[in-house]
Amino acid sequence: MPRNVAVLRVVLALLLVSLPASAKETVKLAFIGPLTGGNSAIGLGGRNSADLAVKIHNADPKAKYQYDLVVLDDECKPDTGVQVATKAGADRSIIAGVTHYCSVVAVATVDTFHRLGLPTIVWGAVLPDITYGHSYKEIHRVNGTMINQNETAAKLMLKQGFRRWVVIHDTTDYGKGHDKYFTQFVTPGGGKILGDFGVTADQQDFTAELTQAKALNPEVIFFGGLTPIGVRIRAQMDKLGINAQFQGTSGIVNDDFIKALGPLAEGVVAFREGAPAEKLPGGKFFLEKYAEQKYPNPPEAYGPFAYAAAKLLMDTIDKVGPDRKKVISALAQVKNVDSITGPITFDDHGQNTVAAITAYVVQDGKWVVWEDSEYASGKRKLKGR
Amino acid sequence: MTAYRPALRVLSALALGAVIGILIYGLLAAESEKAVGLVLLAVALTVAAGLRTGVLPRLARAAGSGPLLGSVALAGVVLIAVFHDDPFVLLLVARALLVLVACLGLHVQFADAGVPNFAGAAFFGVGGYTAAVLGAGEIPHLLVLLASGAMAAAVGSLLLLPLLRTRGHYAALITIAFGLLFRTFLEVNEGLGGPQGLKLPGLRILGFAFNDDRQLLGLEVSGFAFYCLAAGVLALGAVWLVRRVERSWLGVSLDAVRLDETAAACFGISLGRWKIAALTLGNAIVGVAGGLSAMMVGFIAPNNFTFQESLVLVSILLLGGLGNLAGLAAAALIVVWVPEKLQPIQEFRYLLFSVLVVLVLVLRPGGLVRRRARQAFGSAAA
Amino acid sequence: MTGTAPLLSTRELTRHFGGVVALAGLDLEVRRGELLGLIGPNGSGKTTFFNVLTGIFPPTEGDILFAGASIARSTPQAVYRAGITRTFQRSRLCLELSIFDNLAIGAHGRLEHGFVFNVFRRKALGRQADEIAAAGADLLEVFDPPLARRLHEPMAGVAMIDRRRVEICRALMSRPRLLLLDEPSAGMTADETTRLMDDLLEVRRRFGELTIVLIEHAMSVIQRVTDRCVVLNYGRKLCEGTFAEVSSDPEVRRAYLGLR
Amino acid sequence: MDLLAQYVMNGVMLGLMYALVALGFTLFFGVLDVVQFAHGDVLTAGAFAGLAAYAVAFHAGVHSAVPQLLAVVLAATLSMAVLGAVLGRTLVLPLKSAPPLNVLLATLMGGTVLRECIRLFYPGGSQPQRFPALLPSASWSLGRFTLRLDNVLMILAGVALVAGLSLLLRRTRLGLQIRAVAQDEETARSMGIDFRLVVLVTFAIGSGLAAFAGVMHGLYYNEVNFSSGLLLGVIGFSAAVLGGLGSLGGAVLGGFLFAGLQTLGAVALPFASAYKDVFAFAVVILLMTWRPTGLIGEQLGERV
Repeated sequence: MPRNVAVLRVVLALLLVSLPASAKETVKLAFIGPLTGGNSAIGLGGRNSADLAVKIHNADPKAKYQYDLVVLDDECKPDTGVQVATKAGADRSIIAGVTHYCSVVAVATVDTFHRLGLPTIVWGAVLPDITYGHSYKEIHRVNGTMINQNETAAKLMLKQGFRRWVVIHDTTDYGKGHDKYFTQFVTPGGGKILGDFGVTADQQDFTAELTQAKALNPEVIFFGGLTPIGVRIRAQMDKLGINAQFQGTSGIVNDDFIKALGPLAEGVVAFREGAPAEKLPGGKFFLEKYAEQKYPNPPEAYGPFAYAAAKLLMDTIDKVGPDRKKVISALAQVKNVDSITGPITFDDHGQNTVAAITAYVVQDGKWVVWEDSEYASGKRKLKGR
Repeated sequence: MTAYRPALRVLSALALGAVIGILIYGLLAAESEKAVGLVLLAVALTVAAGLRTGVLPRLARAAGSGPLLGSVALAGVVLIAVFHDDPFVLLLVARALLVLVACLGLHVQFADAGVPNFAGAAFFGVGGYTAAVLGAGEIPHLLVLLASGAMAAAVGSLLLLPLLRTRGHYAALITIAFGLLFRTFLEVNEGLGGPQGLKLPGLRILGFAFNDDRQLLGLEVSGFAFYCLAAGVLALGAVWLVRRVERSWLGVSLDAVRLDETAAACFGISLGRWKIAALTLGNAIVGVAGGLSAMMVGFIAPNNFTFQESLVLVSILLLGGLGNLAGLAAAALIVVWVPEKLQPIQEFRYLLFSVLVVLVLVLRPGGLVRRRARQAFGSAAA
Repeated sequence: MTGTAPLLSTRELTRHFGGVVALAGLDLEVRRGELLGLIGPNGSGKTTFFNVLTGIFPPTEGDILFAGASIARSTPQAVYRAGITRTFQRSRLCLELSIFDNLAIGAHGRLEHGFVFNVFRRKALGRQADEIAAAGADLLEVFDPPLARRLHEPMAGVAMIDRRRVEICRALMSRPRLLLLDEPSAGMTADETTRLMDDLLEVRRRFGELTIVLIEHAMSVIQRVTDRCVVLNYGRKLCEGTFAEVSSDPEVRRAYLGLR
Repeated sequence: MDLLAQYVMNGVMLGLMYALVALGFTLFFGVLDVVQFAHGDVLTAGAFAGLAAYAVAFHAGVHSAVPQLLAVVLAATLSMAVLGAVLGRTLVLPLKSAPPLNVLLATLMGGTVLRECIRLFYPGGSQPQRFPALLPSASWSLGRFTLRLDNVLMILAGVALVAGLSLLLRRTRLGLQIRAVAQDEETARSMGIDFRLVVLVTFAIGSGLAAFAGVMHGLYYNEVNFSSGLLLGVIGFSAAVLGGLGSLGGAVLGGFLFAGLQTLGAVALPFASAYKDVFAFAVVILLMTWRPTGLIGEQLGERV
């Protein structure tokens, strides 16, 4: 009977799949990030980068284990996040995780990872509490917090002589956090926040807020939020004839921001944790390899961190073996380990302390490190300078 | 109606419970893409065959609802025991049960009184936030859960007047607007944690902490097993309550309001009173589910209570077949599990899920299981 | 036992729909215990009269006195409580529900609606359900004995003629003082209509004092069962009296019966 | 004064887009008594179709703005008209006899499918896309008020479109047929009108309008992204319901009213501007309580 044949085929296929692919022992890593919804671009970039790290590692004959990346979507929602975190933590074959871009999810899952004893490295969420809100040994983070970022940002902008800001931020934890810390660092140095506007993450029209901002006559529009809104605000500033400097946060440091704005992006300033990937030898290698794989989406701002986190975990597991407890104690010893985002040192909260902050400016359609730019050398001028 | 002998009733109930239990076990245990596909196929075939041949309905009728409910509960306990040390499966089960409870609340509004509610997630959220605010203090957690329900009903009472004055799409808009408004309000307002959300303590009843894993009969039992039991008890209670309401003069009056407002009014049935009753009861049920869910997850944030989440609840209602509790339960399980089981296809899962919902709605406009006439009550009916 | 005062009387009852005048200052009396026929051409305001009477539309002007009290501008619910029930021209039963449920809707005012009673006192609830079932079966028995045994079947499976019967029984379940029947024989054969009217008279005999207003097109029915008739035209009373009187009125013959 | 003028200008642009979306909702409801909730995503899809047409035209060597604009508008409206008719044929007509909320949910999910397809399959669709500025960008500044020529052109085009639609419904045979179907399906059928055809044509027209609004959206903001349709759909629906489903004037009124509320909420009220949607939706609920069938009662459809 043809039906029996079909059944047989399915059974055979199942058997074949379950055969081991190579002689090396296979170890599973989890990747968790937003793959659907408004933040999916960054999530997919992170996913691809972690995937790249695993592929490169697996191709290395010296590597001790074969790694398998289990990818989970947290939708940027805490309850889904806890659900997939439980899934990763409960699966004993998963040894460690590269987890979360959205701060609100990362904060929600720390208890879960602690309870289930899964060592994780956060690859993108910037809220300080994720590492400093508890003393769990399981949680680490390679990227810096928004505290570091805004300290650098405030210093640099004050040095350029800017004094009058209007802040526009999205009402997510990311935007609100940036609003808080930037305000905190810029005011002691003589900066003034003339106005402060919260906008919702799916808002399209900002003309009402911007018209008000225009009336306040600021030198700089500080924007705390991600690319989609950042693009809209920058474009609508132009429509309303607002001639102020545009300053952003790590959420807009990606090629899409420039692509979506074209010439309007010129001179936009933004800050991001980590050393510039282009300038580190490993970083160049990363970008080349990434291009080779022909992923449909770019790595985005936090891709290098996902890559660095995955690589750090695999190197650690290669050293101490696929044992969660051993991985946790090994991670506590991480000091000055080279990565494509600069050296990594975890403090006693698992926070990477040497997370350097890099300032960027858009010059001729590219994000250029501030110090190398014609803006720093004085050849070009920021708005109003 | 034929009267069945007790032994036959118990046997039928057990058989049906076993079938349901095995199917759910398959769904839970399936891990790889192929296994998920095979299990889904098996479930579909079993259900289709059971309905075609009439075996499943006949078993259900033979068992009667009481024993059937008991046997499903038994199957649930067995499943919990089987998965006692797998927190993820237990979390999924508990979530599905709580979503079911929330849907039961919407069912009272939507399927009984005919009042649409597209802000289900908002009332779920009200319950959760109430639990977050009160649960941290010294108030006994059972009271906190009751307060979650009461608070959801109280917030819902803001919408009573608008909803009584409008109907159909106009009423739908009011709930949609409220859902959007609620979520934005939570996000902008700092009082309740803002966009960053709030942490919650785990459920604790009479000193028994649900969060802790513990040794039972020499087995390592995950804390989520206890949440499963709590959610199960809540779900059974909600099913019991909703069925009792439906099989009484309350149900008759609600049906009359839903089916023909003019005729109902001409027989003295106050439309306002019954709609208010359904809205309040429904929101209270949703709120209690939200409270327990928040305590189980341990964290809530506005992101969880979006318009899309409300849509998921309504989808469950319509997919199950408006007005049918068995269909509702099946749909709740499917809608909670399918996206989770679709994790292997990563970013494509929401697309596939939406396509599936559209297909079901177009191919089976009445939902998976057709609505049944309300069963009679009183001794003459038995 | 019947006094001289009418059970129902309307004064100058007027109802506009936009520019259309459906009732134009109607003065009408219904005497206690009578079966009054309401006739008139299509659009003469008969059904609107029922709708205004039962509170579905408030009157634009005028007053309605029922048993001495004004019920103009009362809600439908208040009209029901005052003791008036009705059937509808197009059957408005709940087809998704059983016959029993539909009858229970008619008996709404007699039922206990407390949450505790309904959810927790199931024995007492069951007793009340049995009472309603028995009362419903008694009523159905008058119209069609087999129907009484199908009490718990869904309405959707019931034949058209039986639906009419159930609808009348639903209206009777509340033991009304005034029953308004809006073309109960629509869609029936002559034989079925005759049977229905006989049954109606039988119910009336059993119920003692039941006043009925009947809208009907079939003149034979009107002739056979009514005590008195009122003819409406353009929302006004054209004339009233026994069928014989009315049918010989020249104006009526011109306006309605189309006779010269 | 100059500030006020700027707010009014912003509000008018916003209101016009909302009104165009609301018109679609009201047309669909008029002919079929259903809410087609994929409408907002049709708008997004229209903008992306226009964007694709622009890319094709650009690579084909068309570099002047007028033919580019023509290609963008035509590609967007025509493709969405077809898509609208297809959605009507596959998601709405088959569910005509099902409960009305089934259609609502089916089309909402249909819209999700559309949105996810854009995100996943349009190159770079998960990030915002730059929409070219194809209109002349001259502008005049009066104090803090900037009057831009492109905005004026868009407003003129939008007003012309609404006027054209109104003429179409009142003066043409097709318009007569649409209104007949809206009055009563049975009567329309008995008059020999092809009911399904008229419904599908109405869906095509409404979706074409949405696509036009999408292009306008793109030209105004110089940016489109996959998720903008959901909120625009909800707002358009609110506007249509607020005005009174089935009423063209109501849809336009509702659109401008909603834009006005948002602007007012962001600018003139004593709380943070982030509350503007809370404010706007709360007022919508209050207005609906006051007038349960919309500000301008139903007139195209709805039988009692």
